[in-house]
Amino acid sequence: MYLDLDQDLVRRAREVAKEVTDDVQKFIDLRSTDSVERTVARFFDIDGTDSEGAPLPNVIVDNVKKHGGLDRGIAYWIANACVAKSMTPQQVAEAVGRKEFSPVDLAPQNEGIVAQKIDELADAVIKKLENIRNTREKMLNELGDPAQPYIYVIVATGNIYEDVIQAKAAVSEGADVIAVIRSTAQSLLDFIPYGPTTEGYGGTYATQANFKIMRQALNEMAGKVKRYIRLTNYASGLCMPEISAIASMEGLDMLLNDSMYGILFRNINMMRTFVDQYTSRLICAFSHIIINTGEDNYIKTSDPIERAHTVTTSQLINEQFALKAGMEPKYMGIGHAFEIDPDVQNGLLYEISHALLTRELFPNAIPKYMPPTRYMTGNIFKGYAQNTLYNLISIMTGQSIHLLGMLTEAIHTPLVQDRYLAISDAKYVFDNARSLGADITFKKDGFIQKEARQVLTNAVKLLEHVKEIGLMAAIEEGTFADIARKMDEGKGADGVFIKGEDYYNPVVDRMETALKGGKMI
Amino acid sequence: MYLDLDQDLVRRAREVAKEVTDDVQKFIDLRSTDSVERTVARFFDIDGTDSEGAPLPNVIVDNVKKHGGLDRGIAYWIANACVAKSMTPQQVAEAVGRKEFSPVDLAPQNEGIVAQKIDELADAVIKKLENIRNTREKMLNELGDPAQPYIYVIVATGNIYEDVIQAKAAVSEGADVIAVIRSTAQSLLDFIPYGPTTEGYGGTYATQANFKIMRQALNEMAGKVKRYIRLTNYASGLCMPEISAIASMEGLDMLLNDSMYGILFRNINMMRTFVDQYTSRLICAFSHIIINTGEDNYIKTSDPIERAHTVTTSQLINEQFALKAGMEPKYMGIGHAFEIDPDVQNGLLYEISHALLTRELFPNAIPKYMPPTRYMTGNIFKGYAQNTLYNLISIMTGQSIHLLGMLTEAIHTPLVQDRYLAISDAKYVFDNARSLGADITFKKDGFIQKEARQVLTNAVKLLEHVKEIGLMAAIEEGTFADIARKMDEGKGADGVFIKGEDYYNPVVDRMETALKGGKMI
Amino acid sequence: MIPDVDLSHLKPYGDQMNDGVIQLSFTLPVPGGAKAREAAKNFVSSMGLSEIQIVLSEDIGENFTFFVIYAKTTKDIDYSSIKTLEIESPKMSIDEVNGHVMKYLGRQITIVGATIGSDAHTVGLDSILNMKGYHGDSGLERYRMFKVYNLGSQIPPIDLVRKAREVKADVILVSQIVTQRDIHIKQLTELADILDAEKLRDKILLIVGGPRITHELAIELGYDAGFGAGTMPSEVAAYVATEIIKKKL
Amino acid sequence: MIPDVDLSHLKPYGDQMNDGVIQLSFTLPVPGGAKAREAAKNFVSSMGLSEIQIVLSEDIGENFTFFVIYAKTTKDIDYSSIKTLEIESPKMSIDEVNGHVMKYLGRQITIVGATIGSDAHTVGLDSILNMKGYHGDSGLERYRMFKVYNLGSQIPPIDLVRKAREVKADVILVSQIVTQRDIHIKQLTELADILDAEKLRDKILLIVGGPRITHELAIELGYDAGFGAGTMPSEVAAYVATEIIKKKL
Ligand code: B12
Ligand code: B12
Ligand SMILES: Cc1ncc(COP(=O)(O)O)c(C=O)c1O
Ligand SMILES: Cc1ncc(COP(=O)(O)O)c(C=O)c1O
Repeated sequence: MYLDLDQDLVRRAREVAKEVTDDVQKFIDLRSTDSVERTVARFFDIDGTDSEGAPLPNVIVDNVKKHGGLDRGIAYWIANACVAKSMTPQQVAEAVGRKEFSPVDLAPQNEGIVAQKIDELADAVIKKLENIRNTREKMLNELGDPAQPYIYVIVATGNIYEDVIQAKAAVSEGADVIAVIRSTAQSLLDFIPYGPTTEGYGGTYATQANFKIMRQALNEMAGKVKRYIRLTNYASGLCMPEISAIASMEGLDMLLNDSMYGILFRNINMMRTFVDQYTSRLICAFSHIIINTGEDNYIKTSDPIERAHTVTTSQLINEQFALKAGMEPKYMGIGHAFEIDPDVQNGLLYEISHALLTRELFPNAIPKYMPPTRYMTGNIFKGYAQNTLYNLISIMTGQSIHLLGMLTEAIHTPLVQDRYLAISDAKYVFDNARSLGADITFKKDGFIQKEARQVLTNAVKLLEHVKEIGLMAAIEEGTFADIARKMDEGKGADGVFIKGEDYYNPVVDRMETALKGGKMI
Repeated sequence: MYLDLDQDLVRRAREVAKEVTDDVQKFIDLRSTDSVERTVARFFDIDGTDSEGAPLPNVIVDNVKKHGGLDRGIAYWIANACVAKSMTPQQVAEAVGRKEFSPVDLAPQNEGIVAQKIDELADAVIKKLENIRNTREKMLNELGDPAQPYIYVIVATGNIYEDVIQAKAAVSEGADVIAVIRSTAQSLLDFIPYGPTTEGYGGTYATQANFKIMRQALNEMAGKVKRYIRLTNYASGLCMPEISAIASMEGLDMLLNDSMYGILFRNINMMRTFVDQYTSRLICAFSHIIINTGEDNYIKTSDPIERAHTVTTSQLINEQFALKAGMEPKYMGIGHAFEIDPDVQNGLLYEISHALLTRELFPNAIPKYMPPTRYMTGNIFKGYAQNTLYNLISIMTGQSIHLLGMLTEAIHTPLVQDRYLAISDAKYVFDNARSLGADITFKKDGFIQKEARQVLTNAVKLLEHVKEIGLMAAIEEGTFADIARKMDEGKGADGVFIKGEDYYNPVVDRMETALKGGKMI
Repeated sequence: MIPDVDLSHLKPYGDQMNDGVIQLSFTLPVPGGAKAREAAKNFVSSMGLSEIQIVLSEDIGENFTFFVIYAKTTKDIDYSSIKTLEIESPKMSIDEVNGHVMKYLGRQITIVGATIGSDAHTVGLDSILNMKGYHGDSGLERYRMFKVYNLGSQIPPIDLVRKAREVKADVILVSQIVTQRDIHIKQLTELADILDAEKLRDKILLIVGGPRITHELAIELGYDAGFGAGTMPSEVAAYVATEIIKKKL
Repeated sequence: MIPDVDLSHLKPYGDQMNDGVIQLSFTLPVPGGAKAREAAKNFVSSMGLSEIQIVLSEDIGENFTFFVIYAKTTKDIDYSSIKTLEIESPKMSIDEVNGHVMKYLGRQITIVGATIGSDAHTVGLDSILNMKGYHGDSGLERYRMFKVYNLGSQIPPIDLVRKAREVKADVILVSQIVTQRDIHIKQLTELADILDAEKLRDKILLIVGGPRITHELAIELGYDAGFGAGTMPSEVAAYVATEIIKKKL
């Protein structure tokens, strides 16, 4: 490889990261959350809202919680109600929405029959998800997987129908991946909005209906352009597992999914996010949804050179949590970004070094490279030049998922023409420098190699420290992104609970078995 | 170095190029031209125009020619007239302009006195040129030489005063070199226009007054920005040596000066250009004016990859002619250009290879790198990206003189804002990738190394062929730029003559002695 | 000024004085071709531009056509008579500001800052408030005579006002970065209305900032001042000090 | 067309239908600052644009300020009623052209081409005339029924006309690449005038081409047709064949 990293150090980095996450995993395994339970409800095809517009998955889970039954897991209550009332889960939820009864008040039905009901419902989910996954992969094989780096663009009009128009244009211009950015801070909503939406700020609400609309539009385009087109949305947040659930049911290909983003950048309670991300990633692992981790966020506010090792540290932690969810490396879209101040002398050498470090540290992953944003300005021409160098470094260092920079990054969410210019530039640069990476090498112990080693060394130091005190304590102490979050503070803390000994989550259970033959790893 | 070229092949290339030019030099040494003689007149301070506006240097040379005395060289006739009429050369020329007499009709004066007059006039020139050269170099040392690659921009409004405004803005933005582009096809005028001019097409007329005006403006700016600013104009053409003369007297730093440009691209007679370029380059060598050769022109019309070796061939020939004029390599601005179609896959690797070849073939020269032009389009954003990659290759491959590309190359001569955007981009890229070249190497026998060897090999083949048949025959055959020019055709043929045995050019003579202790080399 | 510039008939400068050249780019929601070019041309001339050169007309798919155009304006404007409404506040050092406030007010100035509504951007506000400041220019927390409460981002206007009342704030500093669909207008108006409703408006110096904010916009929205892209903390400090002192005298 | 586009009130599309967003850039010959920004704003609103966002206002030295601006148009145009004057000539293969000319004219068409005046650019004209052609589309010399004289560049109009008379040209193809200071207008007008003076104008099909040439401009200058950037030789061939046949019938 280019950096010739000290392989013992690399091994050490992984070991420590594993130990750091092992403890947290023990903590996770004892707990569930409202969102995890709503995920089960959604998998049991509970959808729609009550008369006040509250989503039925929230309605039924909140009801069971209010009546003190949630520690057993929602699956049992739904199944018991289905048997008792000989209703479908949807009918049960609607009835609860109409305040006709609480599942908890219903008489417990014959154990065997209820258990059978649970299995029946859960097996159906698994079958369904497998079918969706297989259809996607069949389509991918038929149409063919575009060459890497994938050209990844964002649509963010706030209106799903407008998004579709722009997404189609982007695909016909050469986009391989379309991400529909979520409306500002949807991650802070403790429910998933319902139905198609046309009003959002800075983005479009993530709803199952919106997923379906965009997926269909992209499939049409894929047929036209004879190229498989991937669809991306955002999971991290208070509904992390639920978003994964609807994504898996609507055939999405990627999800922004970070084990710590919600905690650090959205002040979501850490217990909540840790527990949620596990189920969320199980679903992604099972449905072969590529996760995109959010390391770019670290260097959006702190210095991209001095703090480069925090990116590496987070990448290693994300990798371990993904492994614990039984995810194969090829679905790990390990994040990093081109955020160095363009006024830094030799900034480009730092970028090359950092980009290669990610690439070589995760040879089997599918790294996601993010464009310059914080140092973009109103000078759209300079911005275009910054993006051109970013594109060059991406092809040169062999990145896999390439989120395009927009020349108007500092101004507004992309105009159609901004996206066109970004796509045509990426195509130009990728093609013009296609084999550059294969033809160059770097001076032994030169600037680029030294910098990469330095970053890795600092990352290991940081990990050692985190291991010392434990990940959660480290977060409380403000180790990451200079942001301190307390154990019991933050949004959604009240949505975490300890599983009762009769707790059962049939979907998670089946996924764990399928992915790793049982929970413990 | 990066390419590890076969040094025997490099030596061979130079040998053949030398042999090719040796024959031509013999041809040159026997001849002079109207322009060469006008050069002497100008050095003797003959300036201004007659009542019809014809420049006095043309007036007196044409007169002597008409009266059949030119084969003796203009110097003698001027000196003889000065003595006879006890006039200054200027007074003589004015008198001739008023048709009062022809120098040829005046009685020959005492040989010794005339000889003395000639020496006096010629020594004065040499003194003067040395002073101007020293002042320039003093200023350069005091203000400091900017880092390479020099940021070189063009002004081309057609109006010298407008040019000054824009040149000043460019300097304050960071330009190191200002080139005033000549009015369209001035190279085809057999005289140099007189005085300050405000009307030109595609550029501004090269006149001594215009040189003076711009030089003064740039010196002011140089003081302000505490950076020596170089001034460039264009020599190649029918007045090649004269332009060098006025440039040397006005303290210019660089001249576009190619041994074959006029022949191939302006259909100027080949004998005329070969003879002219010799005197022109003697003057540049003596006044330490950096020449810029025009190899970019070859690939403006023919394929930059297939015909890359014609660039190399021309570079080697230009080098030899420059050496014959006693020029030190550090004044040889060997030209090449970034002209590959952006749609060519791996085009950037070809560009790197070609750029390095020039750099490594002429390690002691001061290569001039030219930007993308022919594949620039109305898409100014894409153009900006092409220029960004061009800037990157330039800093990465260690070029010396860097002519900035304009995002509007396909549209109009640069607007102030186009130039600003070009300069700020070059500064950004140069600084951001400052040490990139020092940190990378290329795979042994990889794409880039192979391509460079191929080009050099083809160049040597071509040179061998040229040597076979002789350079002039080769040009007649259309060997260069697919353009065939006949020996006796083309503009300005009638301005070439064989020196009489009493021919004497005191200025050329002194320069040859100063530069190489006599003519033969 | 450039010698021959005519300030009372100012025009853009392309490559010579008064040529009036400008560059435009935009997209029309129609397929590429002669008709689209004609449409673009009509549109540009409807803006009073002439000598229109369509240098790029690119069908970018799905019935969109992207244009790059150069044209010359027929209009000119009177520069000499332009009056700008600008925030005028003297350049002052930290000590000067502190001294000033001490001398004329004799107490600390209380400042509450927040990014309101759904806007989660804090870097801008922090670079004005935090010690660290912006590009080497220290933030307001560094000023002895300022008492700063930085509430962070995503603060509902109502909470911001509550806090302001609670600490008897003299100044409210609001940051708004997200402007898409004019959400900042909505949120800033909401804040101003609450302050009016609670009869706090005239007791408080109300300031907004953000990259898309102009002083003009701020005034329109009933704010005292607006600070835009590249604002330095010291500018804000000097303005706050002088204004509060004016207010209290 | 895009579903909800209103063709009789067409506006630029930024990130939603009819938002009318456009991008501009230009330079004002005044030093940077608030007054320059205000001037830029006034200038842009004088073009009937609103919601003006000055996203870059950069003093580029020597009393020049460069602006990048986004704004929204208030104007819309009627696309549905647009008529374009376009060169209409059928798509024809080389054989079709030759066949056609043979059938209806029964002789070769004589074409003289040149870049006139001081203009030294030949690549454009050559790519129309030379065998090799342009982007794989063969040039007119490849057509059996065309007799082509390519005089090259820097040809004085008078010489071009002499040659045309000498070879009894049916068609004159002129290339003009350099347009600075409208030199092409001067040179093209001169050529047209000479042809009039020599009573040749109506005997000859007069065509001009170049990257900055439009059919409209050509008509204005009294030419029969103008071909712009990216012209393909086959378009010219088809046009020439059909027009000459029309003329001679
Ligand atoms: C960093 C960043 C983020 C970070 C924010 C981290 C954080 N803790 O702040 C993260 C990743 C979280 C983020 C998220 C989003 N962002 Co954001 N983000 C940016 C980015 C890249 C840089 C902003 C920045 O830090 N600038 C540096 C600071 C110093 O500059 P500044 O903010 O202009 O502040 C200066 C002045 O404006 C002024 N100022 C600012 N505030 C105040 C207040 C006062 C009182 C005063 C006096 C002065 C003042 O002083 C400062 C110093 O001079 C910009 C793009 C860009 N390059 O500007 C996008 C950008 C602002 N983000 C944008 C969007 C849309 C979002 C999202 C909504 C996208 C989405 N749908 O997910 C999300 C959600 C956030 C939310 N809920 O609001 C858009 C806004 C578009 C618009 N005009 O509406 C931008 C422009 C990117 C884009 N083109 O789409 N973002
Ligand atoms: C190559 C080139 C040169 C070469 C020309 C070599 C040659 N033998 O042609 C050289 C180096 C000699 C040159 C010199 C100059 N050039 Co020059 N040159 C260019 C360049 C880079 C490419 C032109 C080209 O070959 N295009 C490729 C051809 C295929 O495209 P095209 O010409 O548009 O032709 C197509 C269509 O227009 C059409 N077409 C063209 N002609 C005709 C004719 C007919 C009858 C028809 C039907 C169609 C048709 O069909 C063609 C195929 O589609 C352009 C910049 C650019 N990227 O466009 C500058 C450019 C044209 N040059 C320019 C200038 C100013 C000059 C100089 C005057 C500069 C100077 N002061 O020295 C000199 C002098 C030349 C002179 N006396 O005229 C300017 C013109 C600016 C303007 N609009 O006025 C340009 C735009 C560069 C710039 N931005 O400054 N140039
Ligand atoms: C990992 C990850 N998840 C989610 C998001 C965005 O979600 P939201 O804006 O709703 O918090 C981001 C945005 O940067 C992200 O990086
Ligand atoms: C070496 C050289 N001399 C001179 C010129 C231009 O001079 P002119 O346009 O007057 O022929 C050029 C332009 O490309 C050149 O390369």
